[in-house]
Amino acid sequence: MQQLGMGQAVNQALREEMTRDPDVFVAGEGVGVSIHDNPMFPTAGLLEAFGAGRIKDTPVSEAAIAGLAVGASEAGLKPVVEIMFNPFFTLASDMIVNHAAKLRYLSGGKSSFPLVVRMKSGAGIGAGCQHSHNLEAWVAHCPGLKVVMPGTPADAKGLLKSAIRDPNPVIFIEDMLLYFVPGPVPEEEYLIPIGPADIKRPGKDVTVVTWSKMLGVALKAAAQLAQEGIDVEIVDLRTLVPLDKETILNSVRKTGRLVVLHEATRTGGFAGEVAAVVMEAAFDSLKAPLRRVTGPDIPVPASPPLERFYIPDEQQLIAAVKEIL
Amino acid sequence: MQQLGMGQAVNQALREEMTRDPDVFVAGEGVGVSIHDNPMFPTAGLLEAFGAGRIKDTPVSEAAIAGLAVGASEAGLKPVVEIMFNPFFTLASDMIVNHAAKLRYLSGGKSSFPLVVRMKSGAGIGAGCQHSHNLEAWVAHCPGLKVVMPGTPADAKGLLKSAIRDPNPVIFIEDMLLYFVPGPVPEEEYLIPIGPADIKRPGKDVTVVTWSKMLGVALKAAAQLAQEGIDVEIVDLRTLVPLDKETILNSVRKTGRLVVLHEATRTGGFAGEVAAVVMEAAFDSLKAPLRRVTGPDIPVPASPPLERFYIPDEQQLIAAVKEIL
Amino acid sequence: MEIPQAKKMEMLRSLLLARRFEESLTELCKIEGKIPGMMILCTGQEAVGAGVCAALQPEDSIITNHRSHSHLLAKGADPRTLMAEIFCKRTGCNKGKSGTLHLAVPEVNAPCTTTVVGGGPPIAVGRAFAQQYRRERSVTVCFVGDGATNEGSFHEAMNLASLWNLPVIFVCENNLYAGAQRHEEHTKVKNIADRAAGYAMPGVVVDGNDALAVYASALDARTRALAGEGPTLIEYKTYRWRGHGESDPQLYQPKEEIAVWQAACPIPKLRGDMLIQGLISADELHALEKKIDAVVQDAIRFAEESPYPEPHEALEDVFA
Amino acid sequence: MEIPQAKKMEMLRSLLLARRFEESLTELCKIEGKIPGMMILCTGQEAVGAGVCAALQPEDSIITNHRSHSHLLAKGADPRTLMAEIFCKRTGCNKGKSGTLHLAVPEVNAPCTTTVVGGGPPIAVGRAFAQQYRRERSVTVCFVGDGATNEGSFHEAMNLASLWNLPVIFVCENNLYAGAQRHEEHTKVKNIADRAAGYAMPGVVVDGNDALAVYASALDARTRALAGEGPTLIEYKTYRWRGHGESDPQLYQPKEEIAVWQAACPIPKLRGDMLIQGLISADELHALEKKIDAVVQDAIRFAEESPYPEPHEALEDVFA
Ligand SMILES: Cc1ncc(C[n+]2csc(CCOP(=O)(O)OP(=O)(O)O)c2C)c(N)n1
Ligand SMILES: Cc1ncc(C[n+]2csc(CCOP(=O)(O)OP(=O)(O)O)c2C)c(N)n1
Ligand SMILES: [Mg+2]
Ligand SMILES: [Mg+2]
Repeated sequence: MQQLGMGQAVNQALREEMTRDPDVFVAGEGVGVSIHDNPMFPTAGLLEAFGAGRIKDTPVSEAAIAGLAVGASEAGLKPVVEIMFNPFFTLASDMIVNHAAKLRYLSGGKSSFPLVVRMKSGAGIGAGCQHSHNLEAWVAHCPGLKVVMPGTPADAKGLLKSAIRDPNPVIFIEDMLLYFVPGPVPEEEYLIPIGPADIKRPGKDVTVVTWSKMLGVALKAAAQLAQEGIDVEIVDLRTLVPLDKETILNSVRKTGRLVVLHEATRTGGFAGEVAAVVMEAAFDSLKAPLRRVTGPDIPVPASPPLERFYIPDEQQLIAAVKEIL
Repeated sequence: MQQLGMGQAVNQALREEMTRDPDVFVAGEGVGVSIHDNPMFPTAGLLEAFGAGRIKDTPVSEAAIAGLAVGASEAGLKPVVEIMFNPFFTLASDMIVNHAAKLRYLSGGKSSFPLVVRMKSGAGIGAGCQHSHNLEAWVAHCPGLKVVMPGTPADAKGLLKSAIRDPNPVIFIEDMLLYFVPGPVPEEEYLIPIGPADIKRPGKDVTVVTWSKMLGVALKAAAQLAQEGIDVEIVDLRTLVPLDKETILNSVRKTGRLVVLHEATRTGGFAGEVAAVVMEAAFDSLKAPLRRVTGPDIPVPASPPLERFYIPDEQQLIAAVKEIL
Repeated sequence: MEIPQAKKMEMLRSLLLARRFEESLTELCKIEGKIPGMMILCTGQEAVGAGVCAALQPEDSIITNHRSHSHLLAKGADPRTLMAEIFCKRTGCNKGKSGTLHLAVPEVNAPCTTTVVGGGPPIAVGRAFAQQYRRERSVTVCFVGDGATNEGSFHEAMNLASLWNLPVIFVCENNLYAGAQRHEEHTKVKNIADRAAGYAMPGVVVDGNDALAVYASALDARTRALAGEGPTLIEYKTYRWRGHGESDPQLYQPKEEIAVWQAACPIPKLRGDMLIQGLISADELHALEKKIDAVVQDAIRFAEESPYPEPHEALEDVFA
Repeated sequence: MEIPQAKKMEMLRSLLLARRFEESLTELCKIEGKIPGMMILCTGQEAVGAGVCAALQPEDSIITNHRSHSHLLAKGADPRTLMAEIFCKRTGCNKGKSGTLHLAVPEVNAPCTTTVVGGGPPIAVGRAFAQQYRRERSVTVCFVGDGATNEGSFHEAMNLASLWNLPVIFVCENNLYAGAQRHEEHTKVKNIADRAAGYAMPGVVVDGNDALAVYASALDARTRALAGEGPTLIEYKTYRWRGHGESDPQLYQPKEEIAVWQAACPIPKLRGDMLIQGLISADELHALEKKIDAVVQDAIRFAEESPYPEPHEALEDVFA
């Protein structure tokens, strides 16, 4: 099977969907002519392949980029727009939250907004908190938006293709460090439905719910724990909205123990939602307290030792798992 | 004791702090000359009292309003700016989240941003989802921001005065329906510290954690439940960040049962944070599953029966309490 | 420009319908509990919607704002379902989800209305982009107020529309107030049309109470857009007779100022011209007024007799 | 305008320091692991920071952006702690929390730097408001790029500053590119200064590679601001010699274009003038260059020898 980074997988998904459907177009800052010359990046080569009519470089205007998607999608096109870094979502947030997410409802179901907003996210790029700030919890709290946050290249490809075909606004969040982590991606065409979580490692002792880059941390920790005879089940959410409660609950009903792992800051992070869902519906199965392994409640600092301190790692996860065993 | 609505209480706090400290100023859309002629509104009469130099009507420019606060506060003034309706926070969010909240950290603690952003929030005004969208979970997820959301006029007054004196950015969220619910407010000067929750009703059977307008719903439900011999303890958070975990945990350790009640939509709402905190630190005390009583995962609809359906009410809370008894 | 008689009739009809429709609303919303929520009217400004929409074809789109009634009616929205929506009834064009503020009428290519000030322009740019992408011969009109031009989104949209030569017409309905702030209290530049130069876009100032002038200027802009020459900003000078909303006591609007502008009412202006030129007779006018009155009464009856939505219907229409 | 000799010396010093400082960074960041994160330089554009800051007094403030080094150095920031911060060391002016992108140097009234494009203008407006509120005799300069003028925040800030007559100078450093997009690919209007008219604000275009012209125009704007006449937008035409950041291979920047602009380097221009006019001798110049070299070397040594922060220090400085 081909080995691709997540950026390359995204790139393939974009190429396939653009080839399939002439109404798909891509817009954003530097999605065509770019300051990067790196084939690992998601929009590499698209301009050459599809031309300036469908690969639209925009000014530095996040509200206009998002508005472009809102207006064009309602008119029947399938925009895939990019927000360069997650913190700049703020600048697009009115268009996405008050418009893309709500206008269908406000129309009584008459108008539709089948758009995709790709956002690059994650700490570890050394650029500090105005470039790194994981805000998936924001979009997950906005009815009308679907939220996808893949952890592997294969998932990214299949989910992005589904997102582009979805009749609703989908927020698709890519961790930038994953662009450089190769993984197997099927050669033949496939879709992964938006919604179902994926058990990336079955286990019986503890459930670890996670998503995006933290999947890798979970897998490493699980491998180490396995050597000590501790059998971790890893539930990779992949999609935060709609949330696959059944998979989470079945896992916790089996293991009785829950750790939620995410890179975003702790307070108000999406781990809270997972905790609440479990505490509501699988309370009787729980054998131990919850543990959350998350970024601390600080902005992401720039200096390498500080940034490393910020990002949750295997050792923290291992410690958390052991605490509740 | 004087009986005031929350808008009047806010108004008193603003007057007292502006009188005390010449560096306090107020800015926002219609905070001076207004389309309202209603003494129950928070900024009524301020222009007449303090003049156009300190009560600054602004253009319809939320980013500029928030930026004004960021820049002026770092220079030593004490801005109290208003975002007219919570959904418009999106438009100010870059300034507040990426700047007010982070610039101090980015400066290594050298620069400070002692500002207050007042936001009017809440469903029940019949204006639909572009005016009503409770987003306290967003700001609670941003390290560097304090988040205050009072449920009574007296709390609002004391907390706003503290917020204005706080050396950090404080987001102060007022439910508009509370402007018209009078409550006792002490005549003499007082401050309420940012942080501590308040047990608005002691009880032994179930802990209800809530804030803002939902406090009233909780109190009504508790009164009804009391008649059936069910003794509810109501923890009014008042402040979401910093969160008073001790008060929540002590209450749950006593009652063993938790219901979280908020008006915001369910998925990703701040109830998740409360659930996680409890599940982490008071697991052994829990006797029953969690219940969340929240707005459903829909935008706030305009039509009265639909909007009433949206807003959580006493009956839902009573049912939830009974479910876990 | 020679304006066809049929167009003039269309405009007169639009003016009268919007006025009657909104005058009824002024009365209806005095009745406690009759109409929920806010009530924001454009009484006195109807020539902008009437003139602009008369210059459009059905395939052209409009994106409007909180002060939308006259735009939507002029674009051909059904008064009954519009009124029912304003009443928040289940038969409303948006099933009661929107109410008066975000009326969406995709049937007449008014696919969404936003009450976030400044929300319209980026969306209009998106719709115009779709028109360009598909080589459609149609344009998108975006209605904004004077206040809205101080939102950042307006600026971003103007820049992008101009850069990409999109077929948009930015219509700024300058009614002299944004909420309680007079033009000069929120914007230093005298003519908002002057902002167009910053985007290398033509900006024109037009009497917004003269339906014929409105029509002609909008038609020009449409022609430019279809010729691939890009967007135009048109500032229509007009005036908000009533408060920002019906609950606004208008303390900050000088009585004399209102009187001056009421004297410049767009209706007698067009009606007078048409009578003088013999395009309509007094009898025909009377018949038209009666017909419009009947349409509005019928719409009100329809709205009043319609049921509210059932509470659980709130759960529908979030996702497709 | 007669520019004092001391000012010219100050500018020459600023130019040389910024150039030397950044040329060192170009080299240093080729060494794997030496400097973490992005590296964004203003090589070739130094006359803007040098000229503008020479026109300022210590009590004046600047708000700058991702391309800040020359602005901060010209405003008087200590090269040692600046360099240490760029190295992400604990002795850096921001304890390693910022790194190169958000350098805050409140000691020289550069209280915060934002790398959110367009983030500066609203903050500058706030700082200028404080200056006006307290009747201080000082101004705030806001440095933005050409690309930043397409952010909505720029527009909102321009409008508010003009409306309130705030003592701000909006300095647009038009280096012909925003990321990989050339001016005409992101903005249709040729001169960004033309946008000023939309706010009833003066807008001027100045050669950004001529430090003396920069100085004179900034001084004019400062005088206006202090006289209560409000803000000015100055567009300095200049050029980005290097890529957006050091990792950018500049494939989209024509080699000839770079060469043309390198020929217009601001340093020989000012240096030549001063030599010809006898304001500095060849020996003095040499001594100055040596001194600056020593300053930069010392800064690098300081940065290299400084420790990184301890991991747990990440938890500090969130709240006051
Ligand atoms: C983003 C945003 N800010 C504030 C408001 C509140 N608001 C509604 S209408 C309005 C005034 C708008 O003025 P203008 O654009 O001139 O339109 P007009 O009401 O005069 O038609 C304001 C401030 C809003 N709806 N959206
Ligand atoms: C809001 C936002 N969008 C995008 C970016 C990514 N970005 C950083 S610099 C830049 C280009 C800015 O161009 P310009 O304003 O001309 O400044 P220059 O880099 O040329 O100095 C972009 C797009 C950002 N930092 N912030
Ligand atoms: Mg107006
Ligand atoms: Mg530039």
